[in-house]
Amino acid sequence: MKAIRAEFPIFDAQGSPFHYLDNAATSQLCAPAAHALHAFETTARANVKRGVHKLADAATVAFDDARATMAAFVGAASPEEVIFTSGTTMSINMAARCLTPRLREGDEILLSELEHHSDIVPWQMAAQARGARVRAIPVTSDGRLDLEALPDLVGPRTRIVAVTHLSNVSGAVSDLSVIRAAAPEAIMLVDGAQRAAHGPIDVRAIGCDLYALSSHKMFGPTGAGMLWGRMDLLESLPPFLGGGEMIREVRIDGTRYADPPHRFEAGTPPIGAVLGMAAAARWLQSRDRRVLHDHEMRLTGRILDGLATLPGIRLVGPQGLQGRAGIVAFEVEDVHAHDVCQMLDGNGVALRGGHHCAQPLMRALGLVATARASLAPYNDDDDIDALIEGVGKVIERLR
Amino acid sequence: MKAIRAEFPIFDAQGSPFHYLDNAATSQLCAPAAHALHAFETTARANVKRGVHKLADAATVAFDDARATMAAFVGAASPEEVIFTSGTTMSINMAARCLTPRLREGDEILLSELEHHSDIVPWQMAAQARGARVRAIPVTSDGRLDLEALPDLVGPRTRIVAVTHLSNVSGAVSDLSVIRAAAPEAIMLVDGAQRAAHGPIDVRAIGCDLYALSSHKMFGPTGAGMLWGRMDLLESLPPFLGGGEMIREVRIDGTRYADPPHRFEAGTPPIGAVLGMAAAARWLQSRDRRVLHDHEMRLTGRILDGLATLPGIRLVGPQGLQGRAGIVAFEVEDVHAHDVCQMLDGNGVALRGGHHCAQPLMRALGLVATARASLAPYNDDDDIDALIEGVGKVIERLR
Amino acid sequence: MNDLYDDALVALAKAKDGAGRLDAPDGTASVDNPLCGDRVTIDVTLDGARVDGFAQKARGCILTQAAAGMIARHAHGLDAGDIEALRARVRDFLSSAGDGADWPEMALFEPVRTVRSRHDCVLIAFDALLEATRKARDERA
Amino acid sequence: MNDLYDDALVALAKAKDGAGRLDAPDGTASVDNPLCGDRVTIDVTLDGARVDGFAQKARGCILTQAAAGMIARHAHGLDAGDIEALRARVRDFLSSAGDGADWPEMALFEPVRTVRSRHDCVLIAFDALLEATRKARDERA
Ligand SMILES: Cc1ncc(COP(=O)(O)O)c(C=O)c1O
Ligand SMILES: Cc1ncc(COP(=O)(O)O)c(C=O)c1O
Repeated sequence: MKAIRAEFPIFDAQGSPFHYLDNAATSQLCAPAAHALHAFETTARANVKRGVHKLADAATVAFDDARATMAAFVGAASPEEVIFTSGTTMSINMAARCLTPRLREGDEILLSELEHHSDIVPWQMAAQARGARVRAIPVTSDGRLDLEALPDLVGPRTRIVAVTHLSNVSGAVSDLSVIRAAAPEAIMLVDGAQRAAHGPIDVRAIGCDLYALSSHKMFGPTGAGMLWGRMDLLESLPPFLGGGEMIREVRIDGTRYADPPHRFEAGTPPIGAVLGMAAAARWLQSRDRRVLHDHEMRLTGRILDGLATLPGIRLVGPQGLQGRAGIVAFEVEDVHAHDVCQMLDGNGVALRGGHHCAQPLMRALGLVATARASLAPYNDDDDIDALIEGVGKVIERLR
Repeated sequence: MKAIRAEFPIFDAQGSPFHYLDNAATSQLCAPAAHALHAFETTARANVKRGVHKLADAATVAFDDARATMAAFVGAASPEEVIFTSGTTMSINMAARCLTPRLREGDEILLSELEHHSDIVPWQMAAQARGARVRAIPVTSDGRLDLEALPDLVGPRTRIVAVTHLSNVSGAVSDLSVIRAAAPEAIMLVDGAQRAAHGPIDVRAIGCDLYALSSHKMFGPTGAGMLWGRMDLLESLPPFLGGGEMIREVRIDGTRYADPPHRFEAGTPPIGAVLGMAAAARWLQSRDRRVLHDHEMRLTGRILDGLATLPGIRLVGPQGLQGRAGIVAFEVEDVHAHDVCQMLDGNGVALRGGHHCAQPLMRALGLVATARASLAPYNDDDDIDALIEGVGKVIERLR
Repeated sequence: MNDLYDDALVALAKAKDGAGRLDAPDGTASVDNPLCGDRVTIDVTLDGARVDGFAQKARGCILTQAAAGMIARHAHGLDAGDIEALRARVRDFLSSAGDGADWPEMALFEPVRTVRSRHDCVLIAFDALLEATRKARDERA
Repeated sequence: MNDLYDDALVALAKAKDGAGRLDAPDGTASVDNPLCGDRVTIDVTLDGARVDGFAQKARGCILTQAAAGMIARHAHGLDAGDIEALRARVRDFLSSAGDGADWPEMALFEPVRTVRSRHDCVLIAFDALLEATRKARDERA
C-alpha cells in the first residue's frame, strides 16, 4: 500500500507523524484528481455547454466524458441519468424537492435512525410541506438497521424510502435488498456518500431509483457530487433550481424546461471539481477493489482488536467484521470525544469527535458524542498503531 | 498590463494566438486563486466547522477568513452576512425560495428584460408557487434599463425587485439608486455575477438587501459563489437546503436550525473553491481599480470604434462608453453568431455566440443570437486587433 | 482562418436549395437547436411512403443551412426508415466513425467532427426531415 | 502528547468546583455547544445585583468543565456588567489578545488559543453565567 500513499500528494506535504483517520469527513485528494482539477482551472478553463470556441468545445467534451465516467462508476444505464451537483447534501435536497409535489397528506417517508442529517432534514421539509409523515427504521444496539421492524414500518402509504448505503458512524453496511423487497412500490433513494470510497456501486443491482454521492469523500475535489436517477423517473420530475442551461425557452411570462440531465443542472456547474471527481472515479476503478477491501478489513480488524484490549471503551457499531466497513466510532468512558480527538491530534492522529451529523442515532444509542476513526486505502499499520497507542494514553491521562 | 497577464497561468499554457474574449462566460483563474485552491486540496485538506484536529482547525480558520474577505469585498456589515454557495444561480435560487413564503396572491416581483435566465426562472417559480406576478422593466433599443417605465411598474404589491448590476449582454451598468428609490419597501436583490470582475461593490451604498455573485467570473475557481444578505433579513428567513452544519438539533420528528450564515450552508461546502474565490477577491482588491477601469474603457472604446468601421454591424448595447462596461455584443448582418464565433476561433479569438441566457432581451431587441466579446484586465491591444481583423474577414467571407 | 468554412460549404449554404415552404405539405416539422435558438422547418409531400415534394426553411448558421441544402438535393425518394438510418450514419460520421450519407456534399462536413458543440447544427435538419416524413406517413395511415 | 491537557487543567476540570444544582436559584441558564452537543447549566442566586449562590453542571469536555470550575471559584460578587466584560476579555484572550480574566487559572487556557474550534468550549460557561445572572436580575426588577 506504500504505492498508493505515493499517489496522494498530502503525505509528502504533511510529513510525519500524519495519521489521517478522518476520511469519513473528507478523504484526501488523489493525484489524478488534483491534476484534472488543476489542469482545467489553470490551463484549459472555459464554460461548458454553450461555447463554440476551441477551449469551450474541449471543456464540453471533457464534461460529457466525466458524465459517462460517473455513469459507469455507479452502473447507470446511460450518462444522461447522471446529474452533477455540488455534493450529496445538494443531491438529496434536489431529490426531496422534486418529489415533494407527489406527496399527499398522510403519505409516509421511511428513513432510518442511522441517517446523516443530510438524509433526514430534506425529507422533514418535504413531509412538512405536504402533511406527510416521516418514519424511521430503528437501529440495533450495535448500530445496524433493525430490519425486523420493517414490516411494521412499510405500508400502502410508504411513498419514499431513503436510506444510507453505509453508515458514517457505525460503519454498518445496509442490506438494501431487504429494504427494496419490503417496499417495492416506493421510490427508493440511497445515500452513497460513504459507500463511494468503500466499495463498488451498482444502482441497477440495488434496484433503487436515486443514488447520491460526494466527490470529496471519494478522493475527488470538494464542491462536486452527483445524483443518479432512473431516466423514466427523472423525465417525470419537475426541475429544482431555475437558471441558465436548464431551459429550452424563457419568456418573462413562463419557461419551458430542457430534458434530463440538463433540466436539473442550472447555472455554471462546478466544472473543475466534476472533472476531478471523474478522475478520482477512474482511479478507484483502476484499482483491484478486492485488494483494497481486504486491506481495509485487515486494518479494521486491528482497530477493533486494539480497542478491545483497552479498558472503558464502548464501540458504536458491529463488533466483528461482518457487514461493516472501516469506519469505527467509539466512546471512552468518562472522557469527552473532543478530548479524545484533541489528545490524539497531539500524537499526529486525525480523528473526528462529535455527533457526526447523526443526532438521531446518538439519541437512539444513548450517546452524546463519539470519537471516530475512518479508513482509506492509504492508511497503514503505523496509523493503527498510533491510534491504539494514543487512545491508551488518553485513558491513562483523562479517565 | 503585461504584468497582469503573467499572473494568469493560462497564458503560458495556451501559448499564442490566444485572444480570450469570453470572460463574461467564465474568466480565467488568477495565480493566487490557483494556489489557494491547489494548496488546500493537495496539502491541507480537511472538512470545516466540526473538526478538532490541526488540519480541520486550520481549514476552519481559513474558511472563516474567506468569509471575512468576501464580506469586505462587497462592503458587508459583518462576515456573518456572507453565505457561501456554489454560484450566482444557486444564490438567487436560495433567495427566491427563502422569500417564497412571504409572497401572497397578487403580489408582484419586478425583474427586467435585461436579466440572465438565472435571475428570471427562480422568480417565475416563486411567483407560480404563490400566485404572484412577474413584471419586467423594459429595455431601451440600446440595451439599457428603461427607467422611465419604473413608476408604472412599481406599486404597493411590489414585494421583490431583482435586477442585474451589469448586463452580461449589452454591458450596460444599471442605475441601481433609481430603482432602489422607486421601490423603497421592496426587498431588492442585485445580480452581481458580471459586476464582480468589473468594478467595486458596496452593498450598503446600493441599499440593496441581497447580492449574488460567482467565483468563476471574478478570476476564482469554478464551483463557488456567495449570497450576501442584510443580517436582519437573513435572520428572518427559513433555511433553503437541509443537511449537516445548518442545524442546531435534529430529531426524527423535527429540527431546530442554526443562525445565519450556517442556517443556509447545508452540507460540506466547496471549500477549495471558496478559498480560491477569497484569494481572487484579495487579488482584485490589491489592484488599483481605477487603473483597471481605465484600461477596460480604453479597450472597449477600441472595440466600439473598430466595429463602427465595418459594414453591417449592429451593436447590442450603449453606443458610447457612458454607463457601460467592457462587454460588447453585436450582430453581423446575415451571418449567424455561431459562424462569427467559429471563424474568429480560427483566428485564435474566443468569443461567445448565442442568446447568452438572456432570451427575453433577445426577444425584446428582435434578435436570435449575437456574438459577444467581453474583457478582463489581462486583455490587451493585440486581442482587440485580432477581434476587429477577424470580424472583418467574417464579413468578407460569409456576408 | 477556420477550415470549417470551406468555400464550397459556404456556397452550399448560400445556394439555399429547396428554400421556401410547400403550399400543401403532407407533413411539416420544426426543430430547434436549444444552444442558439436556431430552427429548421421542413415540409414534405409523400408519394406512397416516399418523399416527393420538399421545402426547407433554415434560420441558422452556415452549417444548418448547408445541411438543409444538402438534404434538399437528395431527399426525393427516401422513406422514414431510410431517413432514420441516414441520420444515424451522419451522427456517427460526426463522431468520427463511418462515411455518413452517400452524398458528395458529405465531405464538406468533415471538419465539423472536431467541434462537438456544432454537431447538432448539422443534425437538426435531419431531425426535421425525419419528423416531417413520419408525420406525413402517420397522417395517411 | 498534546500540551492542551496540562495536568493542572485536567485537575481543575476533575475538581468539579461548584458542581451540582441550587434548590432555589434566582436565575438558571443552559447553553449548548452546537458543535458537539455539550451543555453547561448554571444556577445563581443574587445578593442585590451580585452573584451570591452558584452551582454548575457541565456536561462536556475537559475545557468546558475546567472553565465551569474556574468560574465557580470566582463568580461570587460579580454583577451582569462584570460578567459581560469578563466574557469579552476571555474571548479576546483566546483570539490571542489580552490577559483574559484576572484569575490564576486563566493561564491554563493559553494553549487553547491555537485551536479555534475549541474556543466555544471555554466560552459557553461564561455565556451560561451571564444569561443566568441577567435572568435573575430581570426576575427581581
Ligand atoms: C448576469 C448573470 N447572472 C447570473 C449568471 C449565472 O451565473 P452562474 O452560471 O455562475 O451561476 C450569469 C452567468 O452567465 C450572468 O452573466
Ligand atoms: C452518510 C452521509 N450522508 C451524507 C453526507 C453529506 O455529504 P456532503 O457533506 O458531502 O454533502 C455525509 C457526509 O458527512 C455522510 O457521511
